[in-house]
Amino acid sequence: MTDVTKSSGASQGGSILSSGLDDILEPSPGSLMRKRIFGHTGLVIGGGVLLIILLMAILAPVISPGDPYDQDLSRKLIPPVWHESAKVTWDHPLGTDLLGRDYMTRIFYGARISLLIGFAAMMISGLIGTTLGVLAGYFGGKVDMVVNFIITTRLSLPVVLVALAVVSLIGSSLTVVIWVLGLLIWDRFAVVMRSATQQVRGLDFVAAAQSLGCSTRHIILSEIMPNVANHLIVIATIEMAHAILLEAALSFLGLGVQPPDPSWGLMIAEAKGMLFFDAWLITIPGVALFALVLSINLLGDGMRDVTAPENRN
Amino acid sequence: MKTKLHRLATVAVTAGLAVGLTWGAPVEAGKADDTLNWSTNREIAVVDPYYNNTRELVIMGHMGWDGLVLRDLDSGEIKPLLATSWAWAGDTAIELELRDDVVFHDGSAFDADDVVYTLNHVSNKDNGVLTFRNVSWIKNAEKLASHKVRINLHKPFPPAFAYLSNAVFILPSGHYDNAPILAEGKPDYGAVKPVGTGPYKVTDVKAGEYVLMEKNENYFSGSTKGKPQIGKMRFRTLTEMNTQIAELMTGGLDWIWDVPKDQAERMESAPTVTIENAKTFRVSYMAFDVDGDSGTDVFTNKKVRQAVSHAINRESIAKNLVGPASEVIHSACHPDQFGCDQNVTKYDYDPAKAKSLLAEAGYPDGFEFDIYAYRQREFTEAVIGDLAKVGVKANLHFMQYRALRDIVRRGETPINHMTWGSYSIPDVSAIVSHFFTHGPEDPAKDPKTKELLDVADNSVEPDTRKLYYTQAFERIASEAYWLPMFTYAKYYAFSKDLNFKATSDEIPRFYTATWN
Amino acid sequence: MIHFALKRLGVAVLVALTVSILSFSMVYLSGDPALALAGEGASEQDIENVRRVYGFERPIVVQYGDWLVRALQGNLGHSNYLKADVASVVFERLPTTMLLGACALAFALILSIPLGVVAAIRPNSMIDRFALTVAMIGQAMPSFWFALTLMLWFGLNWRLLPISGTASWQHFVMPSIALGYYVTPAVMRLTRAGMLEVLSSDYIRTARAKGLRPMTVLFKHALRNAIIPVVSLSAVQFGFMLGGSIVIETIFAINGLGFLVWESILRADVPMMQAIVLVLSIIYILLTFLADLLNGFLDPRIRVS
Amino acid sequence: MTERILEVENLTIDIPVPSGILHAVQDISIHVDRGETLCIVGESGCGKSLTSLAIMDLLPKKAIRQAARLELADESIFGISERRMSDIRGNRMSMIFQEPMTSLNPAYTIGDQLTEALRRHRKVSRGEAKDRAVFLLEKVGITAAASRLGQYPHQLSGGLRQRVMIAMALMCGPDLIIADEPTTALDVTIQAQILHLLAELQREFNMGLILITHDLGVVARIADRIAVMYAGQIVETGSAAQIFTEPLHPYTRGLLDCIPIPGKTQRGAHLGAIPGIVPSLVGQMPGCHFASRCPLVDDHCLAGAVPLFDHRDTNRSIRCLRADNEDTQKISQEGVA
Repeated sequence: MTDVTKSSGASQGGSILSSGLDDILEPSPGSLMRKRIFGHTGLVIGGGVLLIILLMAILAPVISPGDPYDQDLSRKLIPPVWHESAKVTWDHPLGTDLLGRDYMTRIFYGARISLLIGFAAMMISGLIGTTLGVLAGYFGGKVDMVVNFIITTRLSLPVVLVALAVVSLIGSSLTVVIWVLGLLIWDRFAVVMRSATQQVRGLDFVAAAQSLGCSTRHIILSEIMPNVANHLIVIATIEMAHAILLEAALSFLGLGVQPPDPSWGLMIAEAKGMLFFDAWLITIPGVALFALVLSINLLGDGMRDVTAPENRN
Repeated sequence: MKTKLHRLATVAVTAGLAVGLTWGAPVEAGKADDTLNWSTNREIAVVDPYYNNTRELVIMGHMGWDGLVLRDLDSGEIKPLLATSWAWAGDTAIELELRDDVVFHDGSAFDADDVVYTLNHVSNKDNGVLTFRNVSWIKNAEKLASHKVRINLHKPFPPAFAYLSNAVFILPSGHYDNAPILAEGKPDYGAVKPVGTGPYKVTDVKAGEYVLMEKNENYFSGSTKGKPQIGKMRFRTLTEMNTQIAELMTGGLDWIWDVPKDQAERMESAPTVTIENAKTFRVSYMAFDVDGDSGTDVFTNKKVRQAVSHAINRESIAKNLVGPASEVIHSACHPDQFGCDQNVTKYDYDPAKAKSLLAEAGYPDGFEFDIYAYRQREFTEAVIGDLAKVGVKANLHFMQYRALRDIVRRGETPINHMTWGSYSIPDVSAIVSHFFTHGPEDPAKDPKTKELLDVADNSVEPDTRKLYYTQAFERIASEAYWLPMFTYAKYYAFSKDLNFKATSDEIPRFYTATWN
Repeated sequence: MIHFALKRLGVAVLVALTVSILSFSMVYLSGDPALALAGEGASEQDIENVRRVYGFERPIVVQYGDWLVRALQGNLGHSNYLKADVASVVFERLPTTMLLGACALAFALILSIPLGVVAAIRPNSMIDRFALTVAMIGQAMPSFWFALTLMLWFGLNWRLLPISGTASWQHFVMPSIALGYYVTPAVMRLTRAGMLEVLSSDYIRTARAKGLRPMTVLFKHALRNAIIPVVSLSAVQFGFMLGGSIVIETIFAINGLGFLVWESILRADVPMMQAIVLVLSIIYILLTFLADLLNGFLDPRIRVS
Repeated sequence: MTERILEVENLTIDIPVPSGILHAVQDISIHVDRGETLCIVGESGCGKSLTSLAIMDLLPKKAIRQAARLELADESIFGISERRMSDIRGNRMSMIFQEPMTSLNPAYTIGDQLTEALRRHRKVSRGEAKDRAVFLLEKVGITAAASRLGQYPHQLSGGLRQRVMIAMALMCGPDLIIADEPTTALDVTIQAQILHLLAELQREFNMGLILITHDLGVVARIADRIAVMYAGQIVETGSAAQIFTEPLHPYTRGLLDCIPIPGKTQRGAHLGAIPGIVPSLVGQMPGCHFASRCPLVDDHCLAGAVPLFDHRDTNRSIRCLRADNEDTQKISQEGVA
């Protein structure tokens, strides 16, 4: 439907189409939203997969066949059940890793850590970026200049390089990785929130609130934030996926989460040496990570389409 | 506008083609062009055995240079190389007769001046030699005749010949005199073009990328090293093991090492590759924070240290993770080193005993602590797994060596799981005396141990040394200051075309390699 | 325009200074560079020796000031590890990384711009969905996994391409794909969005009303305008790729800046790290500056005002 | 006998939307003779712009266009290939759009955009095309025409840009020009100049002109004939004199009441407005489209589709069942509101 209105552009035909459609498509906002959500394939798939991974993470202690740290070197590198090998056993449906730990259990527990990293790093960066962006967008002038300078400086720093250097210097742990990533990837939040706030700030209801003498704090929290929230959600998904991928890259270079905690990135890193020999060892966490990032991205894209169809593409 | 863009595009395409063409075709490798391609994960920028303290330079050192003597790996005997004969002149001086038929790669003849120049340069602290610990025992060298020298020592140093054969290479006289001067006014010795007498000469170096060596056709006959066989040796840096393996399998490389056990085992079935597992001088150990500097005092309790020692299945790690050539050790030394006696207090794998020791020590439910490591994460992970089974939770801090060593030196690690290669020196002083004579890395600073080691270190009498070292080892083992874990075994993987024999001291002798 | 350019240049210089301070202080987080330089297993006297010879005992501020003054004179210091002038090493490695980045960007643009254009011409068609899938996969795949998989198939199993090094142009194929693929989604999405917007614009209708051939409309009138933001994005992405080539250069043993920086981090080669962070940041700053100028060249609204 | 430039018979435009089919334009027939000005009048969204786009074959892809006849100078231009159609567009008929600010490509110079159509359709040299462009720019009243060729659209004001658009439409000397609200986006003072210019040029080059507008004031000045559109249909058509002196359809009357006519409307007098909203055009709509807003509506109006009746006056048609009866006349005198 957006395409019809779009391609006829600003012509008379366009307005008649949209006015006609609005009558039909907006019986109630709720049902409209439901219809949009469930009519969006990407959103449904993304949400579904993410939900499965979330459940895996939450229910890990219940559904896991074993203990993620329980090693037994005598049963190491058992292939998953679909492989033809004498070692295959249903005790370890996805096989065992280099230290003989149950791979399925580690995948389940790994979901927790990968999600935690993505979420926590995204929250930190979101907080920093949104604060900077909203302040810059709302106050403009000198504040905007300073924030812009900070953003430019941040953008000119190569992320992977700085993350590696800092982690290698401080020593890596889950907390360090989360903080380093969180402190590095706020730029998109700041940039988007800044322009979104600038737009909203110019709107009538903000001016109205200002003329009524509402406090700046109130205006930002109650008038601006709700109106830029849809952008925030989309950026949040992008950055969460970004953080998860960055952690995987750090792990690959040996500077990510510390074992024996099983993050998926770390599992790939630990298995990378076996790529040419036991590819499944890297494929299983690789596919899991891929599915996680893909589902988060699909969800984010879907949310953008559904909440703000005019901003599509 | 259109034409401008068009012109830009044309220029871009032409430039691209030019780059593509001048780049040339890939180099063919291996037996076909008589080049041995070998690779490690380390970048080599300085090709000088004194201003680069990597193992790669020890390997290249033996190829490009010669020492005064050469240690026979099988018998442990010291054999002649640049020196024909030698004798101790008292406890602190060695006199050596030199060969008179040797020439350097640059054509100059080798004589006593070269030895004197080299030894006096490297033993001078101000010259900033990076491998100073290998030469710090040398006081100076004097020329006695055109082919006779005397080396003066600071104090008696029994393993002198072990160092002379492995770490002291002879350079031509005046070698460093024309070193370029850096901006800050210091000479840059590492930048001098490498010249030696060795079986191979360095012909091309691209810092961090490759080192090319060619057979020295004029290598002196009668060298203990023998005549070099293979025409060229090309070293390349490939940091990724996967990349190394892929290159080896496709013929881009002829020789790699440090292949992890699982990959090595899988490669054994490949038709073009030979796999060999060989001993090394590197040992794995865990050092306990005996004096409680790290802030946790659990390991000040001997029973806890013993419990941990019993809880770890070293046999299983050695067998399942390291390789068949790896063996469990009980003393703080490598079994192949002089003076290493493994007949000390042993801690067998016994989780039940570990638990009861923990209960006796007052930790029936275990405890939690931080473990630090830097090498082969999976080995440390296995340790953590074993400890978890007796209720002890270890949190891993895996870091870069330099960062960890800093922390270890400050005594901040409750347990550090590290390794020591003894610089391939076949003498226990290279390990036990380094760690237990109250240096910064001494976990216990036990006066009694130091006393025993001091006697052993300063004697030139082999039996006396053995006796005191053994006592020191027993002291370390019974007090459980260290848990010596296992010796490292290295997997070598090389082309079936290559006739190569791995050695036990982690120094591949490429100059003896031939094509099949 | 000149005023604008000068102002931007001023900001750029300030940013570069801030970056230099950040990188300098960051490097000293780690304690003692002398320890690292002396190497694995060095004795106390070795370390002391190194510290004295290389002047690590001076206060940090003095070292920074000293370094900055010399950096402004084009002297980025001396690498204690590589035994070479940092500037010459960096500028020796830079072309390799630049070449890799350029190839990767070329790959990304060649893949993503046509896909984006076609997707915009036929929104919601099969090809649009295909492009979207390509973008989605590109965003979700860890680059090192992709790189190793490429190596497994093209290098090891099919033996079509050389595995590592930079000896010939074939050596650049896999790394460029691995590095460039990650950039593809962003460029493709932006091209698609730009084309969709431009294609629905009034001047495209004007162009069609003039009876221009569809190809003329598409390439002369539409793409020309849609490509303007893509140019800026490409410059920015090129900068990111230079900094992000660490993983790819490590895997394919490409002796460029990314590989150098990774090695330098591992061995705490202080001057090298400082120089590379600085050089990469300045390149990024220059690239964005260049992108602005290019934008001006492409968009007369900026150029002629 | 005058020469028939454009003949459109039973033009219909349907657009599929998620909730059904949108009947945007229904059964429209119009014609234009050489030298004649046809004004299509109607409020926003009545389908008049779509009609003009349909004639140019520039409709959005999804729109389905049907017609019994669509002829340009006795040659059918319906159902011909895009290739042949593009030979006609900008050549034998050209179009002027309502947004001069956005209808020019910001990336190219005026000169480039003026000459490209001519060079596309005629074998002329760069120099000849440039000469023609300068000639036409002077014709449309742009001073220093030659130097304007190197300028970019953003350097010109809205009025100038619309003059450029007109010059661009004239480049190939077309038989027909369709001007879609060419003055809406401009300042009031400039609107008059542009319209004057259009009318003048049409006379000078003896072309057919379709002027689409919602501004009856404009129509009054330059139209020869008028077609009034409402909700996708033509509700009334006739000569300008007929429509203005005797509007028959209640909608036309409503429109006329909405505008002040110089000399007719007295200062301070109440201007009319048509109550109600335009109906949705999705799906079938039985009965008269204007029924929901019409003061004269009765049961017959809602019973079935209302055809376009030929009026007793020549060349005049009306789509109303009640226009000719007494009530209509009465309302006409009293005004709708």
